[in-house]
Amino acid sequence: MRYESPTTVEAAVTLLANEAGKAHILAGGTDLLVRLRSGFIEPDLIVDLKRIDALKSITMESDGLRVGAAVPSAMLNEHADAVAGWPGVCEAAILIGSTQVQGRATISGNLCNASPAADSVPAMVAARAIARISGPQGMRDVPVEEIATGPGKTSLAKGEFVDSILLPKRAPGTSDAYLRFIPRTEMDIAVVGVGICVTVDKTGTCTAARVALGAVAAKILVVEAAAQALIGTKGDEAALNALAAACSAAATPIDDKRGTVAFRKEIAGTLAKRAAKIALSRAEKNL
Amino acid sequence: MARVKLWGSLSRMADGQKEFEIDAPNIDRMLTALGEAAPKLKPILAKGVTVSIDGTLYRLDKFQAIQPDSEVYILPKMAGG
Amino acid sequence: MSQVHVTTKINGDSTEYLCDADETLLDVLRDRLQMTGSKEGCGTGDCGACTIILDGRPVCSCLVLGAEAEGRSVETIEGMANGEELHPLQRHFLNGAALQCGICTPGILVAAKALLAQNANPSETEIRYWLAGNLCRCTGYDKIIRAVQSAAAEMRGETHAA
Amino acid sequence: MPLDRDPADRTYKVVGHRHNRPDGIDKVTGRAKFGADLAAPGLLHGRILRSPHAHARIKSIDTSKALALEGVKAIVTAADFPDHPQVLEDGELTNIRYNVMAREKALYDGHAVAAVAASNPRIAAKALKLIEVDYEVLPHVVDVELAMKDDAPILHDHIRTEGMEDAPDCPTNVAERIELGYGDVEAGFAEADVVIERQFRTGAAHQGYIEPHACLANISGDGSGDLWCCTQGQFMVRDVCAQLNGMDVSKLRVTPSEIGGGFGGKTTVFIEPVAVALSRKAGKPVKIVMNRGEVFRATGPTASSAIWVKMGCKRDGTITAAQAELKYQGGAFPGSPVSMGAMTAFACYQPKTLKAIGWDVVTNRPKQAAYRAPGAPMAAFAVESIVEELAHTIGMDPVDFRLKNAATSGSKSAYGPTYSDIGLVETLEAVKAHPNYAIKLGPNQGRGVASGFWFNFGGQTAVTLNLNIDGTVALSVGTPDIGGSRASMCAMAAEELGIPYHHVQTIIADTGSLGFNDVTDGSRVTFASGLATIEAARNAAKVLCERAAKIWGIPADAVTWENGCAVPAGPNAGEFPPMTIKELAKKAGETGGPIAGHFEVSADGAGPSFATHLVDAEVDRETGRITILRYLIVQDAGKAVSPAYVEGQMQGGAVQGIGWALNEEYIYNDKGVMENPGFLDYRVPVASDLPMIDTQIVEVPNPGHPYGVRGVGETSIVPPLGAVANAVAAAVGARPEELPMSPPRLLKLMKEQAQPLAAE
Repeated sequence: MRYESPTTVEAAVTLLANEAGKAHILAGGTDLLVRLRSGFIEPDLIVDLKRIDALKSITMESDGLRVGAAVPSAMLNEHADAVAGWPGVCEAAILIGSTQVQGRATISGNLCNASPAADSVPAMVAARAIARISGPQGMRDVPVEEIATGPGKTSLAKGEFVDSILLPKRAPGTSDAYLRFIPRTEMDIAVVGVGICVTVDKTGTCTAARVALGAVAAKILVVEAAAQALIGTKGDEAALNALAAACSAAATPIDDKRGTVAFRKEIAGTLAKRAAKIALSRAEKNL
Repeated sequence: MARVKLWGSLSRMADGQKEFEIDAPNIDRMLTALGEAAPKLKPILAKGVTVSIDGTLYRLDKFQAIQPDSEVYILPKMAGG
Repeated sequence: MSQVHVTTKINGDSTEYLCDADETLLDVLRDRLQMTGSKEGCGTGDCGACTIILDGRPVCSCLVLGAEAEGRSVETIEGMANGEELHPLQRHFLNGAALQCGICTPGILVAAKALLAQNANPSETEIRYWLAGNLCRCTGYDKIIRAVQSAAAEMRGETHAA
Repeated sequence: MPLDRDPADRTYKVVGHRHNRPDGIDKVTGRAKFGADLAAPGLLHGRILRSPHAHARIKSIDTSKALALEGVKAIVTAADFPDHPQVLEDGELTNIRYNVMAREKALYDGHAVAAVAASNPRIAAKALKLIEVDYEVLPHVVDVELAMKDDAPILHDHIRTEGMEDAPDCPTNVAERIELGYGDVEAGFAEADVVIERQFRTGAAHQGYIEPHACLANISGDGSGDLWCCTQGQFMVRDVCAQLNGMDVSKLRVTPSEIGGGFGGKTTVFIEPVAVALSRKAGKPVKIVMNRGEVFRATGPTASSAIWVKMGCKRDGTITAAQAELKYQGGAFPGSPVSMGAMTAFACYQPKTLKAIGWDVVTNRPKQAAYRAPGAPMAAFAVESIVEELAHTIGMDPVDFRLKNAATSGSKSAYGPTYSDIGLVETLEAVKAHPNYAIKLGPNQGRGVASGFWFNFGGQTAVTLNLNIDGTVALSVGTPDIGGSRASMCAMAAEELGIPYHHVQTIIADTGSLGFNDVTDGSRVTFASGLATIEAARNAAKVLCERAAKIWGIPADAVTWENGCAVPAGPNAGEFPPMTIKELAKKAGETGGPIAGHFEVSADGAGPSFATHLVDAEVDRETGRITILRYLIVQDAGKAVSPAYVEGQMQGGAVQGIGWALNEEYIYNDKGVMENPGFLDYRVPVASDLPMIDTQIVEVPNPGHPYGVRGVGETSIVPPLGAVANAVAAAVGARPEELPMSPPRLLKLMKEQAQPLAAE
């Protein structure tokens, strides 16, 4: 196995494109190293992104906030604009693992692991985040929900990698929230995760909503019916109950060591309600 | 004569007899006498038992003295963590 | 397999080593540099016993490649005391019986040091969440949390040295 | 050794005060050497190939490709552990041999099948993949009740149920039936005004020590050598490894490293005999370090259980009948702690009639090892749940109900013998008087109480104390220090010799330097090694007095030891100024040679320890998530030699119990493969899960120890399962019957039967 730490995106693309064997991207490494050490993967090349300055920064661009692929969760949460503008994404990112893991783990890595239970991904999906992909054919932008195609599988072609994620600029009265359920207070993988982004008008009526569920299907689920349940309401009990019912109905989870089908379906609704309340109250403050 | 009481299922190996009157100066002699009185107990006694004399548990010491008025229990082998 | 040459700063000292590309920083510290103070409890980032500070952030050294340390700054438990003089956290752990078997202690001390560097007066809840990635199976955490609190108070100058 | 005198009259100068532990500085600076911290020139790294199947016949093992790999120096399989007579004579040793390396069958997921030593760990890992094992997969069983069925897959053809006269002569997974009790329980139930019965289940929990098993064996060409390892008992490791490898015991010296937690899980061997075999074969030092997955899959978790309990009481609270049937699976070999479960189940009370039946069952799971008060916590969970429910049903305060029935000094224990001085009543009264008992609870909150008992043990113990030239003391004990025991040994030696605490240095000796010691288990160390330390110090003091007598020219019995000095015993002995230990130490060579004291004993009279725990919990009714709000432990320590470490034992045990109650369990898939072999999904409590753990030490002196010391290490894990379950039952109005009370289980329970309990 070779280890390379290029200093430009172009060099990284070249390394990946020229590798005949199996190549893996090292961003935070908190998942890659676990798989490497367990023998689950046997790479021929590891390309470390953390020497590429451009990927280590968070920049406000005209259409939103760009978060480089080498930015750890802890750094994202130290960025005042990120926390103020995208609280749901930031709170999801800071739930990944321990303090020690947060100093390394990145939202790009979380996305590319393609785990259905990844914490930051439902939040990013709700926020309509856009992944920028670099590769031999140049650069392309795709919605984050198109990256994972199933557990552990992505749509990235050989030589491609996510170099940054754009959190699109938000309309006034927009905010988000992320909640997950775990049995302990920390250190667990989400049994259910819910990311919700809403926009409200001056009357407090919800005019737009996006609801994404994690850990209840092979991929992150966008629940349109749940969004519709909120739109046009002020988040009253009936609307929230309809939202919860839509989420529970949309969930197609499995029984596993972390939870049962019945439990996950029910909790998807419970958490969606709670997350919607938080998102709505945050959105009103952004008017 | 000390009263030697058999813990629970041990008495099944002594044809249901739960209590024996045994005259023995110490645990070792008492166990030998008990084995003679109830031969089916012998293999279990050989495997190791805990003996309680007046409330104190003895897992090892076979030469602990037994007083004529002692209360003696034969309990299973025990281990801790 | 050709080895990677790494130059890095460990506890303030420039250090060079060769390591395999797939070798973790924890293995480098323990097996190549004989710095066995950092412990491996799980190898998956779930226990925190291998916590070090890398460029100012606490990380699990089992989830860092040795090769990644090139040009960086690494702080380990071995660098926490200043000669004979213990760090206040070390002293308060000792005086407060905040360790039993001691296997988690180095990782917890390093993680706590990183906490106090960024938050001089953490609440009990903040300490508990910061240290959630450091498992201790002996103490039930009570005396650990109290030791961090009392060390922090001393470092803020509110109390005298323990 | 009996209690010296009325402890109320005794003032201790060192014992009972708070001192820093002698190993403390090394442990806060990273200098302390644990199992995996040793290296040796030319070191090879061992790795173990493990069965991926729960139950499979091993038809063949082909190691040729692995042996051909560059860097591979030795491979061992079951064939390298042949039939030495001393092994075959001993049933348990035969089982250990089978457990450390599978023979005709692999009996559980993770069972060792072969082992490799190679020049680095990565080559060793590669070699494992080249070993070809031909398995015939067999039907498996991991559930205790399924394993008891007539049509269950059978693990061992030779097992017949012991303890049953009418047991059929055919293979079974039920290794033993035990029964105990007194009186006629049916009459007892007939006398009762209220009778409650329930069926409970508990999952298998792991000790969860943070340090994985690790060892380094270095066996030389003449077949003798050294082994360094983390263990609760170096002498046990030596004896077992030597016997399994056909070595004379004298040929192997075992040095215990610092131990990163044990809790019973390091009272046996797993990798140590394998490392010895590999090192002997390779002619080089071999180190084996388990990874966390191996620790979960292939060491010794505790038993899982199914327990039925029925109890009856009168309106005034008197328990008239107590009955239980306990089924414990202890993994692939006989030996689950069910008999101790049965004996401890009702040990806190004095039911008028009692009957307990226990079943020891084998399943396709790793061979269980001791875990802190083995067998007791699950039984206490079931009994304390019913006790709490009885109290509520008759409208009696749960602490008063326990006081009404509590075992007392001089009362007959539920398992037979009469109790000497015990402190259960004192713990209950302290709980009742504690401010936590009066705090008003909010909505969705509940309060639970539970008591617990553990026997405590003594065991074989040898201690040597040597006086140094400057009057300081070197103390060698043979019981690994798993929670600060060296501090207690220093304190007891200093107390006896009348010298400062820091003048005593305690080490844990290797097997070549000290007589045999049983493993650190049964909460025995502060009691037994402590008792031996006191006696060794007294023996040394006697020698010191003899030396002073020689110098003064008076009879030895005319000199006594007081406050660190030899002094004339009375006015008739003559007028001599006191001689300090330092002066006598300096003159040792001239007065007869080195001064030492030693003591060897099979220590008994450990004296049981009781505890009562009080917990407040809050339940999120929408998710089933439980938060522990407050936790109080009151425990009898007899005499707390090192109060801070006593508190630590109490807090640590309680939190392990909380983990067992809330989330910890072995989860198996339908192939019998463990699904959660890591700290990610085997969920031990983390710091943010817990409140501060309040403690109160009660001291009812143990009549079997000079200072009244009782072991404190194990009792603390007995009450929490029941206490937390009782708090949750009070909060939600439904009684948890299955542990852990993970959120899916609790949410389901609430949906099925949530309604306010009769009197709550």
